[in-house]
Amino acid sequence: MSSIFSKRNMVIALIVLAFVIPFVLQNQYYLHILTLACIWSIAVYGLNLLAGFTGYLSLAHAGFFAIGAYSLGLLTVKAELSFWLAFLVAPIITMIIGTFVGIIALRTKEHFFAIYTLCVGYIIYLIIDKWDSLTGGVRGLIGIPSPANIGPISFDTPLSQYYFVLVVTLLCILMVYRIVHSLTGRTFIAIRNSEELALSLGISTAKNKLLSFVLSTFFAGVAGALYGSFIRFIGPEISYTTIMFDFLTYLIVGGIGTLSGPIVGTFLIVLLSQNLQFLQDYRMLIFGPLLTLLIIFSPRGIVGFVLTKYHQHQRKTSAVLKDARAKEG
Amino acid sequence: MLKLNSVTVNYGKYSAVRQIDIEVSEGEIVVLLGANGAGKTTTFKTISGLLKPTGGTVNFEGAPINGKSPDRIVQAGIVQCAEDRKLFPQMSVQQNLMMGGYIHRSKKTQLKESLKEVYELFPILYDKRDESARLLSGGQQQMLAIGRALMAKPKLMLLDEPSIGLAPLVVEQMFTSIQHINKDGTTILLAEQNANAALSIADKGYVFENGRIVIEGTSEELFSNDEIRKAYIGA
Amino acid sequence: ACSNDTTAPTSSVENEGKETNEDAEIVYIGYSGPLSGPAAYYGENTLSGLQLAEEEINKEGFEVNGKKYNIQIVSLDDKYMPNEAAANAKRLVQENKTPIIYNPHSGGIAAMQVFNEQDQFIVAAYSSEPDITQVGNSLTVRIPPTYDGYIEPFTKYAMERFGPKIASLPTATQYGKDWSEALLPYWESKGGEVVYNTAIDFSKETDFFTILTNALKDDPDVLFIGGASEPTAKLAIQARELGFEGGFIVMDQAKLDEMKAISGSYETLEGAIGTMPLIFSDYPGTKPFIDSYQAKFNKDPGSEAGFHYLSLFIFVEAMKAAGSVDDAKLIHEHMQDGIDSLPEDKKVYVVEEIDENGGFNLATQYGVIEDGAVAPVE
Amino acid sequence: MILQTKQLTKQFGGLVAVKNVDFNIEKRKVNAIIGPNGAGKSTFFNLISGVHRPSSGQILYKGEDITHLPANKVAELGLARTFQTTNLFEMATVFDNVVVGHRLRTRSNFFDAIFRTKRLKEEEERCKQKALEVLKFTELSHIGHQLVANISQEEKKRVAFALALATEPEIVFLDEPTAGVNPDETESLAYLIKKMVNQGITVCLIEHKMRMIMDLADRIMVLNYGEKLAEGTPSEINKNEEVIRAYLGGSGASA
Amino acid sequence: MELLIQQLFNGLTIGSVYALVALGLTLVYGILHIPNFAHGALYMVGGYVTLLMMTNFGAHYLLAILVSMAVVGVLSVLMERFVFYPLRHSPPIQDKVAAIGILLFLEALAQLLWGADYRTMPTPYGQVVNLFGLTLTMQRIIIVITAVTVMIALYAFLKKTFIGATIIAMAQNREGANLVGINTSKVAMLTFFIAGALAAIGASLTSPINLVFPGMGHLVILKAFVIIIIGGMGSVPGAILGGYILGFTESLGATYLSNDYKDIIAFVLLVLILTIKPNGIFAKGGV
Ligand SMILES: Nc1ncnc2c1ncn2[C@@H]1O[C@H](COP(=O)(O)OP(=O)(O)OP(=O)(O)O)[C@@H](O)[C@H]1O
Ligand SMILES: Nc1ncnc2c1ncn2[C@@H]1O[C@H](COP(=O)(O)OP(=O)(O)OP(=O)(O)O)[C@@H](O)[C@H]1O
Ligand SMILES: CC(C)C[C@H](N)C(=O)O
Ligand SMILES: [Mg+2]
Ligand SMILES: [Mg+2]
Repeated sequence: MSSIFSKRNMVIALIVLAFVIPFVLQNQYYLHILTLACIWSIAVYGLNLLAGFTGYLSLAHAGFFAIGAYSLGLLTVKAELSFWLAFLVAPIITMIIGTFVGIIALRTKEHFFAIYTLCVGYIIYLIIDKWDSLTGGVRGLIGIPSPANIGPISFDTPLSQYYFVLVVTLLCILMVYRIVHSLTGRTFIAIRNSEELALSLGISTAKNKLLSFVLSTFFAGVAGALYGSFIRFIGPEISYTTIMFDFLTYLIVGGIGTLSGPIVGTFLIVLLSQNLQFLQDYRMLIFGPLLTLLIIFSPRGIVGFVLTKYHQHQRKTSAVLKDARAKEG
Repeated sequence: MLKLNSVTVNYGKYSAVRQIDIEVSEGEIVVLLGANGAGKTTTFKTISGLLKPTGGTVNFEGAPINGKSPDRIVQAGIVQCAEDRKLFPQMSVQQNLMMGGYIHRSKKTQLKESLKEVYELFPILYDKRDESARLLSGGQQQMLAIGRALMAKPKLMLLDEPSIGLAPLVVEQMFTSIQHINKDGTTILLAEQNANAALSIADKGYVFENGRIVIEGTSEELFSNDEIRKAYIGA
Repeated sequence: ACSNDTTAPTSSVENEGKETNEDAEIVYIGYSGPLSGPAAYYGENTLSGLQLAEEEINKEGFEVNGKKYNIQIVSLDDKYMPNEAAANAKRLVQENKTPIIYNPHSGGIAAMQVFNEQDQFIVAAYSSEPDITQVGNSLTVRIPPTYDGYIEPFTKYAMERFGPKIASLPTATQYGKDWSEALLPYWESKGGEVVYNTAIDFSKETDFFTILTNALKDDPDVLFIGGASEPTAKLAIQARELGFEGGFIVMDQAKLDEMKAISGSYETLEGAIGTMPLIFSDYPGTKPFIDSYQAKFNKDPGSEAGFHYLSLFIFVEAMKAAGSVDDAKLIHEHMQDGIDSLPEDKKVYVVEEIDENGGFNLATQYGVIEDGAVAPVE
Repeated sequence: MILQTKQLTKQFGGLVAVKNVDFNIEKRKVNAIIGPNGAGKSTFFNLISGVHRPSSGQILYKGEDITHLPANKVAELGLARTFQTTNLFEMATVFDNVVVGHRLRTRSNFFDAIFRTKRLKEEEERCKQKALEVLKFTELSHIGHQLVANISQEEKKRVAFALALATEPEIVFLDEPTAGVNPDETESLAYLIKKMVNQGITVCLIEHKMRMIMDLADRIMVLNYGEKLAEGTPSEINKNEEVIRAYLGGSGASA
Repeated sequence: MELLIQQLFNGLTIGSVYALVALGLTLVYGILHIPNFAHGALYMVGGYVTLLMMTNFGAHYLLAILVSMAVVGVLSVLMERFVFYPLRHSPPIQDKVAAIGILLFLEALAQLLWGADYRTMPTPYGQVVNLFGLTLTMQRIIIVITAVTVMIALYAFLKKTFIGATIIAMAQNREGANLVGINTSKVAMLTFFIAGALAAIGASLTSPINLVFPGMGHLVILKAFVIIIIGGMGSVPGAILGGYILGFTESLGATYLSNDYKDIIAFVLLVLILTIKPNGIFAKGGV
């Protein structure tokens, strides 16, 4: 009983905190960072759905993130579509491209899948970089509008943007939560566990893997579209491997295959690396080893570590309870 | 020669082997009997250093060897021929055998000599010397595993279910070979399900059940033990 | 450190121990640029000019409205990434109230321009990207000149001395592409011929032989090259190895003196035309700048350092004229005054005026390599 | 007779792992397959359950040709299986492991998941009910909440049974269900298998434990080098000279 | 025709560099299953050590390379001991992120110690050689010859010597190797040492034709990773073949298709190879 109480209320408390924090901080810069972290975390949730729950590590996600961002950018800047329509279409375009990539890429497994998608990500980067006439090439795409007003609500202050991104992030987390906790999610987990077993249980692994892949590109696309509308300037580097490694780092540090891992990892690393800025040249000298140590001492990520402790604790308490009961009896 | 003193081995919380005592004297053939999962392989892995005992000591020639790394134990003279053979699948038969002589790698002539001996013992291996290990049949792989162990010129050889999955005829040959090896001066500790054959060549035996030793004695004693006849020999 | 948010990030130039101006107030000037990663050297060069200027300014301090001020540069690393630059700018404004933020790459500048008017800071843009000043941002100052000025004299010189065939191998940045888009049509309009045209990505190319072999297959008379000095020099060297005997048009990011440091001698670069290296320039303030730069950093300054140095003095003068150290708008309005009242000995370059879009207009000099030495072009 | 193989053959490169095997599985009986290691037993299972495509031959289920169906379709028809090496999700609870077993009998997709539709809720409930039911049947109800990583070997085997049963199968194929399990526990697993047959399920199993097989099986097929060596009742097999020589050994070996 | 031959040679040069870097990576990946993303940083350190030996200590180029091989080899071993050994039971993704941490650290360290600026490495073999209308430089010829020699030597070492065979044995069956008396920890260290030394050779040979700077590892590492997967992880011939395939695709693609799109051509080719052969050209375990 107490555990339900605490878990539920923790989540509510965190959400409330997320809503009031701008008033506590009163700091535009932190607001900016928090908004960015929310955006990254959506992409990491996408990655987690595929890598963490379905067991396929895609290294093309920075590419899909960029496709989302560029779709929004091109639709608003070049096609002059209304923002909200573009915001809707961008993830759909990402998913369509994701479907094609997924169909072929999912022929491979394990390392080969990882490298295959790494190549795909790199190809996406090269296309964005080289296809000047469409994407603006290295110059990037400038002048992406922020979200258009909805009636009286406008999104041109950092605060309103933060709330917009926060709401989308929460919706995405809710979506992931529901997927993971539904029969679909159980199916993904079964595939990660053992494709052979899943198949023998009558699960169409091909269909479900593709579904998972496409869904994960959807989240990458949403994150990309948000990013475009928030930074309002995008360049090819957002599809580069650096961003991909960032995603991967957020995911692994937070805890792959856990529900809160992406958000924990993203916020931790983003805030950490921002707070190490004062170290100047020494920043990476500290951050690099810190990252490595974190992995060595907690290979399952922060959330994995906490969960293990939690389970140990539970086991102990239940053992104690059992003992107590045995004594009574 | 080898002495296990109240050895316990855990996998996580689960005790696969509990406080067993085993003694092997020089020149003997000693057999471990027991059902699947009784703890024989675990015991072997512990002796050869692949597992660390949770409790107790393993002494070899008077010195403790528990906690030493597997390669040190091989150097001390104990070589294991594992249940799942652990061959190098893409290497040829001859390469596998040469790797078996790894600890004597500086003595080229001795290696050649040993190689010849192994080929004499198992002529089939000579015919297949350039074949990849993974293409051998189960029986041949088992011979190769034993041959590889012999290349190290061990003082004590651990054989974990050498007859597993082999045709009866091959099993017979196998046991004859084991006797040969033993006569040439190698002490042997053997785990077997095929109690009948094993006891017929062994000096003494231990019977495992659920990780404990429940019966020990000379081959004759075990052979005449009714329970054992019923459980393992099926007479 | 995380909880201690009120302490400003310290600049990499230590301010402690300088006994002057203890009662002076501090004006924070922001800098965001690549201080790690492949572009770190570029970032460090730009920052070094600011640091030198900071040091010199703080010897005396400066007075605005009767109050004494010191400068403090707050530098943050953005790894050449637009979003990091934007985050840094937010941070600088929020924590240090910086009225001016420097950024040396077009992506970061564009990202800052999204909100700099709202957040009221001047983007001190070190980029020759034309868009930077054409978007109509009212708080942008573009420091380096646009390259248009080079097109004509470079073409004239190279075509006359070597011939009409040019192979174009600019760096694969927007700046490089724009440069060649401006140069090549002009080259053709003067009767020249473009025999090869591709961009080289210095951050991805291990060896230039492949590209050069193709570029040289139609025997060009002139190679158009440019980008960071050092890889550009490598490109020139390898062109010579492959038997190229013509001249080079070197775009302004690369500096002839820095290229020579790689090639070992000017002979290899014979016939190259490019901007006059700062060390050979003879504006009123160039010499003192070079001396103090060499004293501090133990190497020759490049133009990045020179421009950053110069611009900071102009900003200080503009602040004085505006009578404000924190009103970005006011400072921006008084940039022309700042330019006008710049002391002679700080004129590393001569900035004539600031145009209505915020771009510095300045006279530039070119140099050519003739007979193994740098010579100015008339 | 519920399932029938005709001249079933599987080749891996040069190796013929299963060779022209004709086998009939009798409804509501325990059909056992024995044979030396590498004889092709697991491969035979893999062929029937659609994991491998046969090189030639036919598989008929209730008269219908299922030779080329993929594994998931085979499972939907009511053929369930367990694996030789237990294959479970170690970091999830027993209950969560078993719930997914009923997935193939549900239709809800990810839209249902996101909008938590009535169908999803109903089906989830059904899966959970099914899980509870099979856990009860396999006598695992008391450990439903434990992580699979923390349960014993024998319990894992039972979870594998439960998982197979959750698919509502007509036949279950059990690949060495008692490997690595001690004699006592082997007996209780054997009892469970009997219980399954009593429920009307057809069982086909691979085992090396002769005493258990002789006790449990209605019919036995012996494979050797991929070929059917013999087929018959336990007592027939026990007496078959060829089988004794190739597999059972015993008196032959010690003589 | 002349153009084709010249470009083939250019492809050979660049392919040699790729192959050298990929070799070290494939050893570590194939045998210990560690995707060592910090390999690019080792490459970079290799370039600096050789350079500093030459400029600061006046060492001859060849001596400098030997020192560099030793230093980077040891650095690589330290990495194994302090990072990958403790992580030996974790899945490879964890190794990957840990390696990224090391990469960030080493790059920052190099920048701190040696500055962010581009440096040139002098070479005693700068001569230009014209052969049959081809333009070669001594350095390039040396790159190709050394690469081929090192590859043959490595192959012979693995196949013909006992120590080399232990590496293969460990790749094929780790416990089996343990059981014949091989100290697997030592073999792991040896493997890392060789990988480090190979990175140092690659960097020392390439630097005279490019530049030495903290970010130089990025130039080759991504491609090297792709190469070892295409070639089949752990396969020495695969890494070599993959390196040359990429080298030739780049040089010929740049010549006959488009320089701007040559990277796309190369990567699309790699994707195609994986689409057709999902397990790489040389399937697993070859060495
Ligand atoms: N790695 C492991 N983790 C957990 N439990 C294990 C592990 N290896 C073996 N066990 C368990 O330890 C017990 C003893 O196993 P062991 O392999 O020693 O038996 P054995 O007597 O050799 O059996 P067999 O005749 O089947 O070879 C078994 O219950 C087995 O399930
Ligand atoms: N996917 C595969 N590729 C190649 N050969 C295979 C494959 N699967 C099995 N084999 C080979 O087919 C033969 C039969 O294997 P199978 O697993 O069916 O044996 P089994 O009778 O189940 O043995 P055990 O009692 O040891 O489980 C063996 O020689 C095995 O090596
Ligand atoms: C030469 C520089 C002024 C160009 C700068 N690197 C840019 O990104 O625009
Ligand atoms: Mg065993
Ligand atoms: Mg089997």
